[in-house]
Amino acid sequence: MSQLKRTLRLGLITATVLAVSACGGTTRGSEENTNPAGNQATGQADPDAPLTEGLDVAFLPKQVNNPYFTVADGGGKSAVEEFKGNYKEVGPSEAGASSQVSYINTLSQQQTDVIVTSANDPNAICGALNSARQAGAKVVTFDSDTKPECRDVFVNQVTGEGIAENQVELIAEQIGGEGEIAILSATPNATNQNAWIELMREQLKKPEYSKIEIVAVAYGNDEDQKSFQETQGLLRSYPDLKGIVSPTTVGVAAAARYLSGSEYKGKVALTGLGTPNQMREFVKDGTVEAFALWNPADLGYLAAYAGAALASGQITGAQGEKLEAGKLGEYTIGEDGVIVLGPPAVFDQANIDQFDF
Amino acid sequence: MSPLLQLRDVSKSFQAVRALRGVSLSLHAGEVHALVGENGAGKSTVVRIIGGEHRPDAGEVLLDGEPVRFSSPRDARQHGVAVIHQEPVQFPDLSVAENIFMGRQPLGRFGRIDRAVMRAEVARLFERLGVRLDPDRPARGLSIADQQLVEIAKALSLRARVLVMDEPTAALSSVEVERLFAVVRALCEEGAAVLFGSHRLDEVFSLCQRLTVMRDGTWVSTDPVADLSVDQVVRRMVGRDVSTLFPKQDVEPGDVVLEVDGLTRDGVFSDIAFSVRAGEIVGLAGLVGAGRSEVVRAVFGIDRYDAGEVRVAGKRLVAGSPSAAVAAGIALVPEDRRQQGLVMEMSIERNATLTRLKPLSRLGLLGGGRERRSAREWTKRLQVKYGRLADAVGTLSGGNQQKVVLAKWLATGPRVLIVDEPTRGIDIGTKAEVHRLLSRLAADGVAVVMVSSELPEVLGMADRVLVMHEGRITAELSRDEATEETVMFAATGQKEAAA
Amino acid sequence: MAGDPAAVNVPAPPTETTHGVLRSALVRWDTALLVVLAAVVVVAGVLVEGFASGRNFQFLLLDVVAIALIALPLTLIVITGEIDLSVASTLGLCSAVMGQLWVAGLPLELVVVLVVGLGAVLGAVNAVFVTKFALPSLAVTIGTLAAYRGLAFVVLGDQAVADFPFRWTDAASSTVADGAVPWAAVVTIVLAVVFGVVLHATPFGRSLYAMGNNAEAATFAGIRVARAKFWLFVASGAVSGLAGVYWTLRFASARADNAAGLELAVVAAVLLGGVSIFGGRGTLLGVLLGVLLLGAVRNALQLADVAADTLNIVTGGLLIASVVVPNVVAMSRTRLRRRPRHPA
Amino acid sequence: MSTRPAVSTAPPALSRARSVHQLWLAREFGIVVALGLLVLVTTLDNPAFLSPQSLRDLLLGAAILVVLAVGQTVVIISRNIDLSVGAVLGLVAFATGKLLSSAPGTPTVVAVLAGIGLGAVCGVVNGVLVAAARVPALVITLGTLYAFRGIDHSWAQGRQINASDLPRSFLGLGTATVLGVPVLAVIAVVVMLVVGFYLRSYRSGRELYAIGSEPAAARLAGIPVGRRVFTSFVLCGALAGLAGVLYAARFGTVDATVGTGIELQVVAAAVVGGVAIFGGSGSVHGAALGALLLTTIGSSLAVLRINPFWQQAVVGGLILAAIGLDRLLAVRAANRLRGRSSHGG
Repeated sequence: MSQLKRTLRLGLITATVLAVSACGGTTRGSEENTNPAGNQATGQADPDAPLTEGLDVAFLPKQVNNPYFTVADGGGKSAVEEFKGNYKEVGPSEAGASSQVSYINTLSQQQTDVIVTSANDPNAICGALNSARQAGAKVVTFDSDTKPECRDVFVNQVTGEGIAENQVELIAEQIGGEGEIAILSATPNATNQNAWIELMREQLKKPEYSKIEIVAVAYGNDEDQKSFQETQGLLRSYPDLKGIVSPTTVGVAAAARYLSGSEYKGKVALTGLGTPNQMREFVKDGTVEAFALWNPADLGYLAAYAGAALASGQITGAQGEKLEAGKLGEYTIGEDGVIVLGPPAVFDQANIDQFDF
Repeated sequence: MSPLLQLRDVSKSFQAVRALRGVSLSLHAGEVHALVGENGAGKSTVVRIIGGEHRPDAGEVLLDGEPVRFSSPRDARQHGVAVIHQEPVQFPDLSVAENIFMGRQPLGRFGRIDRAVMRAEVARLFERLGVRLDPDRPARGLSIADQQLVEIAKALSLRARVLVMDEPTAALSSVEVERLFAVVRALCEEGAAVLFGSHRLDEVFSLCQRLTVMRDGTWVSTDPVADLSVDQVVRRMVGRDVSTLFPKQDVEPGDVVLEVDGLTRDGVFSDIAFSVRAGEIVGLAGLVGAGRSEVVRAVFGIDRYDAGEVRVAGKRLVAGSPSAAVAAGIALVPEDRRQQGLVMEMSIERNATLTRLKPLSRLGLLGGGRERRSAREWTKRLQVKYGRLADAVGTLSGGNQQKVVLAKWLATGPRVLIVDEPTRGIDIGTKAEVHRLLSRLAADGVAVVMVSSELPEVLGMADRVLVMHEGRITAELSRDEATEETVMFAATGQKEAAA
Repeated sequence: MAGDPAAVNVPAPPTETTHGVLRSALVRWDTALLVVLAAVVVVAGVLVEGFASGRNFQFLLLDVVAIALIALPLTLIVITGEIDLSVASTLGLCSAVMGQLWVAGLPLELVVVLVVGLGAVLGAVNAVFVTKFALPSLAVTIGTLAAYRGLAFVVLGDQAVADFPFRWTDAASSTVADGAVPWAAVVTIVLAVVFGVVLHATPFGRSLYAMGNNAEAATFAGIRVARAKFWLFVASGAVSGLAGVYWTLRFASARADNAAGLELAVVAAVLLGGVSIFGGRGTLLGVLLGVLLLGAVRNALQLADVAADTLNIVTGGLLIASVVVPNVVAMSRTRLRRRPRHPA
Repeated sequence: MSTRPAVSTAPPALSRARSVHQLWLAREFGIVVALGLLVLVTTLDNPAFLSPQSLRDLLLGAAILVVLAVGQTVVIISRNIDLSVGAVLGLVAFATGKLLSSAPGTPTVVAVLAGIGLGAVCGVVNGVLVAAARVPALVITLGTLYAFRGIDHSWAQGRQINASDLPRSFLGLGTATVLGVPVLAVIAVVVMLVVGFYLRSYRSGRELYAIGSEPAAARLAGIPVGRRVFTSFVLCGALAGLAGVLYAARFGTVDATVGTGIELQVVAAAVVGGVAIFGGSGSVHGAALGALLLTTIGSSLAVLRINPFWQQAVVGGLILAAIGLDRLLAVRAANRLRGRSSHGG
């Protein structure tokens, strides 16, 4: 059969299929896209129930071998030991949106009681989480949330407002209350990053910050080299840039490293969210005055307790319930089953050496 | 005087084929020793053993009376033995100069290559050979003749004491041949020994002192050239009278089946025109590199052509499409059996049916043993000797491999059969079978085009002989006109239109 | 002498022998894989808690479906001696476009058709470079590997489109009669049968082996090498597009970085399945077994709480072993056979 | 007949050669032009792009990729490929960090040598498998890509080494400059020159080209193919090791994911730089230019504030363009050379 005929026929078939499918097809919004099975807090909470011993608690970070999560999960480990559970950490070696799914499946296969996870993608792991919950597991998300209907509780490191306030305050005093600033973020769709950036813009509307202007938002994709290049780009594109805010540990470290080696050192202020270990050097050499971060270990710690409480029936994840979290004390569950760790800690010359994470 | 290099009843076999049986040969310093024999007589194997590419299964090689066992071509070269191959393999990306000196480039300080010296060396060599090639051009795109010259230059650069030339002049113009001979003679005066393998008896007689004839992998005779006549030599080569060897019976040619008109491929061949009638065998003679294979490749659609056209039974053939050629009833038994004729790793059955997969399938599906039956039938018709149909075709002897190639094409029932070097490297017995087969096919009304470097074969088989030289047809000779001389004349372009 | 049938049994020179041994080894390769796979399943079933359950079986299949799908056309491509490294990027680009089209409000049925079509087009681009311009497929598809993934990000940035109807996303992981066999796996098996028949029982498939072993000889036999390869690359693209649809729906999220790096897993599976990277050898069954073996091993080790790092080492090791072992065996046998022929 | 010598005159041959040379000139010249245009456009948009600081950044950015590309070139020239360079870089980077953080006293030189050594060991693994087991490099290095990365991960166990753990002297390597030129860039250039010189002027170097150009002929010429290929992999590994050390020195923060997926960029750099993917031709400075071009694209996109997502797409396009161009030049050359010979015709 000749090429032409072949192609013609092919086209014909396609055309028909298109025609058929085009009419009366499923279009956006024409159907409910949430999982009916994805249910909210169920059953009755018994605040006085003791924490069950021997719970299997599994931590599933965005990516194993990521220092931040290693610390966070470490906190979780100590918590699990406190309430005599069995801790383990599993996870993919690269942070792909879907790479967590097979691990969740595995965990529910293993009849794990509590899954504490930080979602690479708010949707990708929803299905798996729900089937895990149907199989009896309690799901706690921390650091980055999934859709609310896919987990029991979300332990938020800090409220967006908290971060925004803190970051704007820091940069404002470092640049003396006026001038152009830029933001070096992680990836353009990192849920929390975008939320924070929005809230920072809100903050800057306040009269005392009227002279400060965000001229650009750059994305370093949480990669050293990319963040490096983006920082260069910012400084070059905006000659009279006064300061950079990088609310992500990788970004702020890369930016600091670039500044400390460049002519801009000391001239351009830098703050953001970073770990003391990464930033210590730059705080000491004066590249960075002060930066902030919650304590990841505490975050993991709290998440572990939340999970245990769920599994023991102390809480169900409903708003208003109280949660006793070991050394951290008592927390109250907010709407959508969100628990907030608390305001970030600020690190500077004075206190940085007291921290090691 | 004791021979410089000596073979003592050397034997060598490759799987099914016993290439050499008890061959002895001696080269003396200062002599040019001719080694003649038909293709497949074992010349190349002798050359390869001397050159260190093969090691003999039995017998020994002596250099200066000392037994030696060359581990590799490099080893042989280090012993002062150099070989010039008929179809050299070179490094297309590297310069001519580097091709000559690869692995032994002249070194300057700190062991780094001294390009100036290297270039000068090459220039001197080319001067001596009277070649005008830019040492710095890449080898890619060199004509066979130029590649030969580069190989010769390489051999010279080795200052070899024993120089082995396998058909070195096959692609050279007579001027170049003369120049080469001058060099060879000079070398001999310097005390080198040269083994000269060639089909061109006229050259052999003008250049060599002694001549060894081989046949079917055995030694036949060695005599001073002075005591020999061409006829004697030819008779020894073929082992019987030429006339009886090639039984082409005359058939009354039918209508024209294949017409080739003004076929041109720039820089390869130009303005090729001929036609073949049903029942006719047309020989396409000429030297290696004259463009014969290129012409038939273009006719069959392997290569594109820049001008002209090909007609089968009056219908114009789509250019550059083998499948179209097959559909039109053309079959090509290619020159290089191992590379082009067969898929060595595949079974005999698969190879034999490769050209007829569609007809053998039902509802688009193969199976039901139809392939096996067809393969068995055709291998039987051609008397292919094999163990199991499932054996890799590579395990067969050259002759049987060639039969498989023929089988897969005859199975398609072609109207035009083009055979390129149909009997290269196969034993006398099979050779005769092939020739009988070809003439029977002609008798059945198939139009046959036969490209062959073996003059006796062409002269014996062909009703008409077309002779090519450097991409042009320089003569068309009827059966009676065609003789060794007339063909060679036209083939070496010594007189345009020798006919 | 040459015609003497007995002569056929004389050992062949190295090259042929190697091939011979390799082939005979490969005839057994599928069987070997089957045995190993069975062994893995049994051992894991006994030692690893939770492995031998319908649900886990379902998870396992769901995990390998995408790889299996893409491996089908890739097998044919590798058998012809070419390679397509752009498959995962094609998947990603298709997923991204699928997201955008859905957002644009097109009916999902139409979107699916368009996306698969897009995949075919992307494959055709590879095909044109490889067959028309006669460029090495390795270089070409490394190029499109980067290009397609880049375009995927251009199309969708780092956004994720996630609001696909539940009915569809659920279907992607739903099982036949709510048993252990996902529908996706059924589709894959059907396609596998189609590709298997094409490869092993049609003139087209037969010609693929020929051109893989010796393209020149295939051309001289009147086989349209370029055309065959062209359609294979198109098929590869289309199937990758289909895999993109599956991936997007299964994870309910269209993203540019979907399946990044999956090409390595697929190539690994194909080679483990006994397909020669040089072309001319391999069976579709072998490849499917290879896919399952890799999947089963990973799944079992995961259940046994083996860290992801070790999984990678195992994958790499399996891949290397799958090519080194047959070679070494072949070479040693060759040596054994040749020794007597050198009374030196 | 007597006309023949007249036909075979020097001019055609020579001019032919010249044109062939020009083709090669053109090939690398092409990259330079592209590079120039890119810089020009970017600078027009934002003059700061040519500021010393920014140039320094460019060189810094390219240095590591250049080192890797040079190593890759050596392997590709001999008709092989090494996909494991990224993993090797990661492994070595972490190892270096580990070494220096646990023994801060270690002199930088030692650290560098250790890194190169470890890289070479990885190269040996590849080399042995490819040369001895006669398995295609693509497959082997794909496997070792997984394996080395896995080893790296299971060793790092999520630990990260931070700038503060590393001795200043070592970090200095990453930022120090001589006469305003970053040391890293200097190292890269030196590596390029040395390897380039080796490939051009030493027998074993030329033999690598020979092997890639026509393996059969190489064996006939008695070249120890196996040994040469082996060496090329060791060299490539060693350079990947060096790159790993430089990475650690430049970024200070090192974890197990360092250099993931960089192999693609490296191969891209080589191919864009005119190294034929199937061996035989190409030069290290071509590859280096390719690397510089790729990095420059990266940072000028950042400066032009073009959606950075375009970068990868552009790189892919470049690869296709490059191999397409090479093909075109080759065909042209072939047509020009076809059939012509020293004796006319």
